[in-house]
Amino acid sequence: MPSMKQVTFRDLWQRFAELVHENKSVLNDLDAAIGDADHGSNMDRGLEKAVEALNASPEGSLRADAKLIGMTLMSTVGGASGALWGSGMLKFAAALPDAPEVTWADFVNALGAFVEALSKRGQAVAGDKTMMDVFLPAMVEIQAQLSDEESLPASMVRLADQAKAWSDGTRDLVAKRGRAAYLGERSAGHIDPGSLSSAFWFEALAGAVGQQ
Amino acid sequence: MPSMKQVTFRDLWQRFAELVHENKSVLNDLDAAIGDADHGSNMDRGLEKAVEALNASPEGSLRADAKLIGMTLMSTVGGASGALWGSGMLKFAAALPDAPEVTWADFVNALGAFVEALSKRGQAVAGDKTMMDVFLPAMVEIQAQLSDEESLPASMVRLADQAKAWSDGTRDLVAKRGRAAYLGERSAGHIDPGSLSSAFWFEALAGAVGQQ
Amino acid sequence: MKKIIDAVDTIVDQALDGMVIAYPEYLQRVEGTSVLARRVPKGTGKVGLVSGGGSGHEPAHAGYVGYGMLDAAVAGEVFTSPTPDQVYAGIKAADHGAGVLLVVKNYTGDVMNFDIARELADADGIATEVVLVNDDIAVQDSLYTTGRRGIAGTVFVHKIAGATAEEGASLATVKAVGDEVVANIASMGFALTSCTVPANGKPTFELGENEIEMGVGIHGEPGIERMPMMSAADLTAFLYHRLVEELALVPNERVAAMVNSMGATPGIELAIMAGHLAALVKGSQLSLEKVLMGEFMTSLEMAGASLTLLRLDDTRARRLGAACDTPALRVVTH
Amino acid sequence: MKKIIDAVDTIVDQALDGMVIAYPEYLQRVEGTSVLARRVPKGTGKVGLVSGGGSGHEPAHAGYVGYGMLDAAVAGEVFTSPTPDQVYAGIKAADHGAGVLLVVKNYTGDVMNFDIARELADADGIATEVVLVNDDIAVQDSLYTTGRRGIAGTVFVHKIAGATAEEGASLATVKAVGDEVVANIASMGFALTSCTVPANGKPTFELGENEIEMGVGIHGEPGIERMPMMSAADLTAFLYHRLVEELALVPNERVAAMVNSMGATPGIELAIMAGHLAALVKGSQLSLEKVLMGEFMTSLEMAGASLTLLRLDDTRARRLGAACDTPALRVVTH
Ligand SMILES: Nc1ncnc2c1ncn2[C@@H]1O[C@H](COP(=O)(O)OP(=O)(O)O)[C@@H](O)[C@H]1O
Ligand SMILES: Nc1ncnc2c1ncn2[C@@H]1O[C@H](COP(=O)(O)OP(=O)(O)O)[C@@H](O)[C@H]1O
Ligand SMILES: [Mg+2]
Ligand SMILES: [Mg+2]
Ligand SMILES: [Mg+2]
Ligand SMILES: [Mg+2]
Repeated sequence: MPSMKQVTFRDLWQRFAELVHENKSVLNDLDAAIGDADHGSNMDRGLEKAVEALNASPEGSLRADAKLIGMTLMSTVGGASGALWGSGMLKFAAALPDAPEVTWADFVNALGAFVEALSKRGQAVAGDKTMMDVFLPAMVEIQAQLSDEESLPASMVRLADQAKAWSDGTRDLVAKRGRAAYLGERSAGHIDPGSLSSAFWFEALAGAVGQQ
Repeated sequence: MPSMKQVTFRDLWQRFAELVHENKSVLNDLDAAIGDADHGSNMDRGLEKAVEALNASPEGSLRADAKLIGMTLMSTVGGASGALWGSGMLKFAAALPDAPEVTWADFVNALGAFVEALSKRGQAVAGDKTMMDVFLPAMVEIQAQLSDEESLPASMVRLADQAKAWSDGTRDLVAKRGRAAYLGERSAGHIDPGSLSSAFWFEALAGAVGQQ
Repeated sequence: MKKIIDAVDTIVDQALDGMVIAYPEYLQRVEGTSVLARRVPKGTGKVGLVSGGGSGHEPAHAGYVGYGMLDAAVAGEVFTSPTPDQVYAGIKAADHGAGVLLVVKNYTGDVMNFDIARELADADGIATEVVLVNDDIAVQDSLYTTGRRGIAGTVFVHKIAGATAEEGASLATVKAVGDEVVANIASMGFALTSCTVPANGKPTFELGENEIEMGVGIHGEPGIERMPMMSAADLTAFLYHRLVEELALVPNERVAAMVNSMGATPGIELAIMAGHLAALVKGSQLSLEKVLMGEFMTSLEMAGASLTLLRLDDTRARRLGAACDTPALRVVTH
Repeated sequence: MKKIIDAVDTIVDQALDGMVIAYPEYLQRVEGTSVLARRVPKGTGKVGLVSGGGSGHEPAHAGYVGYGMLDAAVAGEVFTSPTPDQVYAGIKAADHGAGVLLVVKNYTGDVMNFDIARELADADGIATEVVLVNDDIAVQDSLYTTGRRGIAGTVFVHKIAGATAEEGASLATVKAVGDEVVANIASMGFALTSCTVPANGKPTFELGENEIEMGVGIHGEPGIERMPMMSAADLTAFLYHRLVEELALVPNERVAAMVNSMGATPGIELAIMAGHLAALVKGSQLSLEKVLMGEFMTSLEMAGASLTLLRLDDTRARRLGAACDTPALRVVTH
């Protein structure tokens, strides 16, 4: 049974922050088309602070790190994504054992709590053209992988690719939640920015797991 | 001794109005460079009304026409040129005999009153980069022409050409009066719009006299 | 992007301090937060009002902090709803023992962040209620989606609920009055140009020389459709008839209106719209009792305007006309 | 050119009617003229105040008609000074038997048209005086030229001379107070973009993405020079130091300031400037007693701002703080 060390968890967030930073204007541009042009700026602002906070915090447990990330995102991102990532990560933290290394099953379980928090806070379901269109199917996949023999790094690379595809798939959807919903039919034809940043999270996860 | 009939006087203003109307954006553009981009619009607005007023007014005397023009310009042009053309034409009217035809000497005398009114109201002297840079030398020429043998139409065509040249000459001047004066040295390199509309007046005069 | 700023990430912080410089008699900044609260707080036992949202809508929202309107305004980054900790700081600043009403424009981000703040307040024993403003009729309401957006009509909620709180009404009453205002306002706007979100550095959308975006949101979100530019008369009529229909206004009803600039549109253009509005109102045999004209809820330097209609009854009319004294809106009663 | 208008030549006429629609408690239009006068005229025996000029500077000038400021505002075409007959109609509307003070911005057109109007008033036995405002220090004063331009500082003249007239002072006194304000104000502005004069249909000038026009006039007239864009801090300091030098302000003196938007510049940017201003004032050991921040004297949809400093003494400070109630400026005293 694979596990996840704190250093890998921090690496994941470091990578996520970098991916978002590099793609800040891509995310803003996607948001400009169907929202208010700030998703990249929002996530980038928060992730920069979160990584800063992680670096300044003594190593201890993944749970403490996750809580720090949740609190930081909650108080620096703002907007819809700030409330979602913030409350999600706080629930993620609460679901983790307080240890410097957790089992992969613990990690997946916490991710389940994260996705559940998003559902509760945001009320979005699959097909609503939000970040849930990445996280919901990814949750199914990652849970299935638990009983799989495929190596964890390889399956995470595959998941990252799938996440990218699910994000691409939001292009054809008509938004039902979030700011893009106000556009109705006009929202179709553009990728949801929050789904893309979510795909970056899985890309970061694959990268971190591959290094561990 | 040549004379000027009321019909010629009206023709002069009709022509002037047309020239300004055709060159409205030329005049606005000149004003944009060193002023506030409205000289063409101002003169056009006033001249359209003045011609309308003339057409609606029974024929009687040049003096009544000139007064009507002065009042109309005064109350419709606005800006520096409105005050100047308005008060100038009222003085022009006051200096004319009350007749349907006046001698050329009367006309030139009235034009002298016009220029004097401009000087008084505007305080500009030659070289200040204003309409005076056309009217002051034109006044000298037209007075000299009084004792000349050259035919009136021919001399007016020559005067119109000179007026154009005087207007062109304002290009090199640094403005001392009017809105362009605020630019100081930066006003050099652009023709004064008021000098060009004044040159149009002499072009209109040449045209009207040539037809009479 | 050419803006009078020093750095993109200090805009809001600097602007908040600048607001206090400009309006020291009205505003103070709650230390360490992005909350501007009344310099002279409301008396104990009165309901507090908090509003807020992303910055870039000035004078909203801090411009409405003062006697007769809000007690505190919470500012997020430009066009980004404020975070729950900031909203909670606003709630604390506005609480004078009788609970706090949150006036929230209906955007997912605002709704969620204000909700989390309410959970924090709840844990601290501060009673809160929310009035959700969704006056933008450009966006079709639907049970299955997020509903309609909140735009300029929000200012009417601040004014009327604010007057109610000043009268000493209970939290439940102030909320009920706020909800009633929401039920009786409709707004819609259009853009002639886009705005530029500073963090993004370029215009959110591009419009041709003869194009407008009809039904635009106040964050540069697209509206219902690109339309060819129209005359002031046609633009005003286009909005007006939709508002009247939405509110189902019938002859002899009383209305207040707002002609709101999106930012760059000059006063003369708003006044031309106001003129058409008055004629249209007369044509529908309504009575126009109050017009607010100017910048009330802007989108940075966007050119364009929005129109809001509010159905009045005696009570709403009285509260709309009640004295208030804030940086952006002052009603002097004689 | 994309503007919310119906036709270029009806803009001003329609806007004047629209102003009355929006501010019926404050304004009435003098029939058949472009004059907006107080709805409730000042009492007999008090000096009247008239100001005006071209349109496109909204809220100037009709926005300042009301208790404590102007009695009538005369509007010309966009950026074109009003004609003498209109100014004269304004004088008649403002005359309550004690004479009329004309507050004129120093532009040849305004000066001449107001002068002709004074000649008309004189013939009718109405005493008039003029205060010529020339606060724009971008333009060098010189005996040989037209002198300096009048820009946003004009609003301080309206406020302080207006308060003086309301106190019942004589025409000579109100003029003297106005002249004294003029002697103690200095302003300067800059443009980030040009405006578009409607009758002209295109921007008056073009600026590159990194260029500003420093010392620009309020009609889109060029300023002192094209400069590269600067930070808010540098822009504020650039203007501030020139103003302080021009007014020869020394430590411990008292000042009021105005941070004025040229039209399109959003509130947050003005607030950032206000923050820098306060720090600069502190640095020069001056005392900043009042800041007016917002749109006071605009240039249609131009982006940019101007800064004004006014040296205060006890009397000017008191009159600046005196109650006033106009569409654009309301001072509520408690
Ligand atoms: N109700 C919701 N549930 C889940 N995700 C949502 C919801 N609303 C918005 N989102 C996600 O948030 C993203 C927008 O985030 P962001 O632009 O940062 O916030 P805002 O919309 O407040 O400007 C969307 O692209 C979408 O993926
Ligand atoms: N003091 C003056 N004396 C003579 N002519 C003047 C004076 N001031 C301005 N002018 C003329 O008026 C013209 C500008 O007119 P216009 O643009 O209509 O008015 P404004 O300057 O008020 O916008 C200038 O080009 C100049 O020729
Ligand atoms: Mg967004
Ligand atoms: Mg001009
Ligand atoms: Mg946002
Ligand atoms: Mg002009």
